[in-house]
Amino acid sequence: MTQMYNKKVMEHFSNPRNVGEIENASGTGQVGSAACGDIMKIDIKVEDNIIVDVKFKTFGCGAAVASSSIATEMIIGKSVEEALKFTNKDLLKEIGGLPNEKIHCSILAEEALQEAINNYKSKIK
Amino acid sequence: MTQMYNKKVMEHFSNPRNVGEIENASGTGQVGSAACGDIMKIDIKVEDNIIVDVKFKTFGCGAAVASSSIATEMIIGKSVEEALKFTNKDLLKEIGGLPNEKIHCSILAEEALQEAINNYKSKIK
Amino acid sequence: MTEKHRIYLDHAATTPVNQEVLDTMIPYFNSEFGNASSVYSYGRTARIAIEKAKNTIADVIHSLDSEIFFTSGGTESDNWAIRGVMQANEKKGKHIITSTIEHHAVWDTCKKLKKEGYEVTFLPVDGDGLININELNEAIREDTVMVSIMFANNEIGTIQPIEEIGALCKEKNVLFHTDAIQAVGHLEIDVEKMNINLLSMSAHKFGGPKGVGALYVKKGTRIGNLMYGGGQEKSKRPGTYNHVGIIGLAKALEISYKNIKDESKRQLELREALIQGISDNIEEVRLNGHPTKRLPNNVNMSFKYIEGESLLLSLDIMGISASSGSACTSGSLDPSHVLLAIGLDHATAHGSLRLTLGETNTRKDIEDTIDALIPIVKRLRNMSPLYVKGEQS
Amino acid sequence: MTEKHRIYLDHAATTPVNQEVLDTMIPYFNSEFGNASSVYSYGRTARIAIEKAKNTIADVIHSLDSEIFFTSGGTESDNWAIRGVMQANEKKGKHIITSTIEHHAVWDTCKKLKKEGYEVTFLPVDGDGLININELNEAIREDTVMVSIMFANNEIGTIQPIEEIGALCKEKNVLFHTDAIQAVGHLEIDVEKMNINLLSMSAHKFGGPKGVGALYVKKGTRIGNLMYGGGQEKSKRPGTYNHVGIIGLAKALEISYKNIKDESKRQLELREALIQGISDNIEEVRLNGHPTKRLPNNVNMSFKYIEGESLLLSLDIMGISASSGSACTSGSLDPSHVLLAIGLDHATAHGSLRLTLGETNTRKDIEDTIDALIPIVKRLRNMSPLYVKGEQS
Ligand SMILES: Cc1ncc(COP(=O)(O)O)c(C=O)c1O
Ligand SMILES: Cc1ncc(COP(=O)(O)O)c(C=O)c1O
Repeated sequence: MTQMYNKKVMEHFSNPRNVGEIENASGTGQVGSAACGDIMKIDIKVEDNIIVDVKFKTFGCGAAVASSSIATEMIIGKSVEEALKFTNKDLLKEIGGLPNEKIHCSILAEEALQEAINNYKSKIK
Repeated sequence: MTQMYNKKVMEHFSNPRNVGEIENASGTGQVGSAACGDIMKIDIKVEDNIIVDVKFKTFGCGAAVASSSIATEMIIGKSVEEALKFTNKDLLKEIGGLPNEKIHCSILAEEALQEAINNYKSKIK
Repeated sequence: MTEKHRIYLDHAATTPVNQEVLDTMIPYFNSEFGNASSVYSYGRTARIAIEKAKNTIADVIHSLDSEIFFTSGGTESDNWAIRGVMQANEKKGKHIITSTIEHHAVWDTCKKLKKEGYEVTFLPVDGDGLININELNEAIREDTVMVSIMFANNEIGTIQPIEEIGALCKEKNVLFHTDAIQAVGHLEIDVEKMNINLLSMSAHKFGGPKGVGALYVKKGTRIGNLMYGGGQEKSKRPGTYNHVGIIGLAKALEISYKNIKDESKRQLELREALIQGISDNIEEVRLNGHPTKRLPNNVNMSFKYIEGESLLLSLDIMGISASSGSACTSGSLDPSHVLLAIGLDHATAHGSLRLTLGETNTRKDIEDTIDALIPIVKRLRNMSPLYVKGEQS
Repeated sequence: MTEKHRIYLDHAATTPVNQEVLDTMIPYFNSEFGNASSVYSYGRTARIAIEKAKNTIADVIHSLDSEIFFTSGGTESDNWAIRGVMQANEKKGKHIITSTIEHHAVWDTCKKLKKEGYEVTFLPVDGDGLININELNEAIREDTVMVSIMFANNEIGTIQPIEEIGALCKEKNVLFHTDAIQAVGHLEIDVEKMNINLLSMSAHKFGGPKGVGALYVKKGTRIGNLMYGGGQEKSKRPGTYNHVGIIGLAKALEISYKNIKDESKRQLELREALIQGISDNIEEVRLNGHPTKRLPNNVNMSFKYIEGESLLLSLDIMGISASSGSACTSGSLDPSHVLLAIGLDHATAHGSLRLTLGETNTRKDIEDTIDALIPIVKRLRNMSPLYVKGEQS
């Protein structure tokens, strides 16, 4: 049953949550490259050490879009420390699994988020 | 359409003419070997230089049986000289063709007949 | 959109089996099922059907019946043609010329041969996907055994100058194989006039069943086996005849060529309408492949800033089946080698969409597809970090 | 005898497609026809069906789903298993052991490898067609890569001591391939218990369609490709999936194993009745193959003084389909290498008849066959120059 998406993936692909950008974002992370076929950009807004808003833009396949969408949902409301612990395993669990050759999309989401947080941290230092 | 027999071949295979042996035959010819899967034995009875009777026995495939049967029919009534001119081409024409890999059966019939005639000639010398 | 309204635009990947073809095949599954190599009656019926099938194919491509060999599909035909000829002609040399836009069945076979010590020249193509006949001429050497250039490309639809290639190969005394898997059933083919020595076809690309193909091998061509076994196909391609598949292949071919002129004209008009409709309504698109030397059923376009699979999935949700590059490579991360070979950058290559027409497609399908594409592209672009202009518009 | 009364006794050559199997296949020809490698919905349905098919096969032979690869039939499975393993394991050596009674798909592949510089040991068999496990043990060398011994013979029905061979190969650390093309669907198979590394099967031998087979490849087995191309089957066996054929194969397998114990007991009783009936009524006959270690559906007998094809044709006229030796070699002049390997002289080998049962055969079929054979043998013997005793009787 590889090479196929489950219902949840398809639902998030069709109605992705939190698409867009945050003006004056607290932090921004962008990973991937057009050459590889996937780019993910995540903006976060942090207030009192809590991630109060996340927005994403993704160029990529269905799994990339759905991973971005679910990741943003999972992160909103978390503290910066909690968010730093977020890994693609959590995402895969929440998403209900991805085809083998699409696992890297969940990793991209993890990396984009980490980069956004690091970007936020570097700014407040 | 190779590997298949026409109606005439099947008819002669099912109802072969002149099966058997001639007691005190004027000449006998046997060619082929069990190892090759085909043995043909032809007996002829010659009276006043005319082949008045021919009988055959054949161990072999459908084409071998049909070739023997048709050959005997073609030869009865012929003079010894006429019979010596008989070739597998005449047989193939009469029979309406054989699959490529069965052409050798018509050659066997020619050879068996020639051997029977030679046998007859050697006796009367 | 209900299932009834699905629009299938991926005929280059595979086609449904034509109902008339299926009806012809059915009795052979269990009434006339005999082994075609047997001497008894059941087998004879199968055998006659196979001989008739060779005759049908030979009539279409202008060959002799005895020059047609059945295979398990396009991949086997390509592998057999190339490996079989290269191995059997080592006395002449170990050099083969092919192009940079071949299907993987040819491309990967050549790459494997290279690893085994053969020499391979991969001839480049221009921006439209055409090889250059002068470059081919220069590439041919003393030790060149064969040229393998596809008839028409499966991704971008470009049709090569087959007759010129054939003439050149004849003049230079090298063998010419063409992967005609996308051409058979769609274009007129004359192996005699085109000087083709070997030609691959696959039934499921023109309304026949999957798992059966054919290789035309011109009389006198030295070719080794890909497989060894029983005496079928003069021992060149052993294995119990898949006579049901063979009957299906021949019937599908016969039907395709019955009114090929009209049908290909009809599809060509739909193709142009589709290209026009997309270009008129969506910005920053480009047509991939040659504008006119092109399969009548092929549209391949790149949509900037978006990625192909998202496009496919979105269309699929709307009931439209399409493809991004070659169906065979879906799931791989690299963009299609064909799109790169015609000079596209990676991002643009990733954003390509292939729409391939079939005989059941109507003008309404084309209109519905354009109507579906416009908002999908807009939505995906708005989601794309690469797209800035017109954002949130 | 009208067509209705035909008695088909050549199931080892090929079987009719079971009606339930055909009904399962039909919708996939043109409703669910999509390319199994595509991302869109049509393709997904085909993909799911293929995964399910792997699961069905894996359940029957006790393997993992991921160890099943689809091919175009038995010939390809055998060729791929042997060539693929030998090429991928050259570091260990170039020696392969097989038997003298293999099907041509194995036999000719090995002979070709020999020409290419590999070393092949052809293990002899005894008068019943069995290999000797001690001889096999002695034949295994340091550089032996694999042993390829068939599960059950297609001509004489003899079943090899597969579990012993598997155990020995495991102990000696050589790979074990078995051509189980006649066994699958008829005997219980456990690749785990039997220590089999590779196993070939072909759908049309057990009520499935022609042109589709499978190769079981144990996880971790080093094997190269026979063909190159797209990414299907983890790139090990490229080419658009023949999903209709695959679905047919799996369904046929499932049906065969549903009540295999009862059906095989039933066929075994018919087999014994046929052997007994012939032996009791016709003089100078011999049973070829092992009397008990034998496929439940196989009868192979030699009739002295007569030639096999005449026997077949005569039976065919009476509406009975049978075979003489292997259907694949019909039309060849040499007698079957299997019959020679078990010690028959040429004449006796030429006079062999194979009758192979299937699930639709009844006791009446057996009686009718015996009744037909008696006068046919008499007639042919009377026509035979080799037969003297009882002439014209
Ligand atoms: C140009 C071309 N060559 C080869 C193939 C391989 O054919 P098949 O999938 O029938 O093996 C295809 C289709 O997949 C093709 O379009
Ligand atoms: C034992 C055995 N091996 C291999 C084959 C070849 O299988 P296929 O004809 O399906 O290619 C057959 C049947 O013909 C067979 O009986």
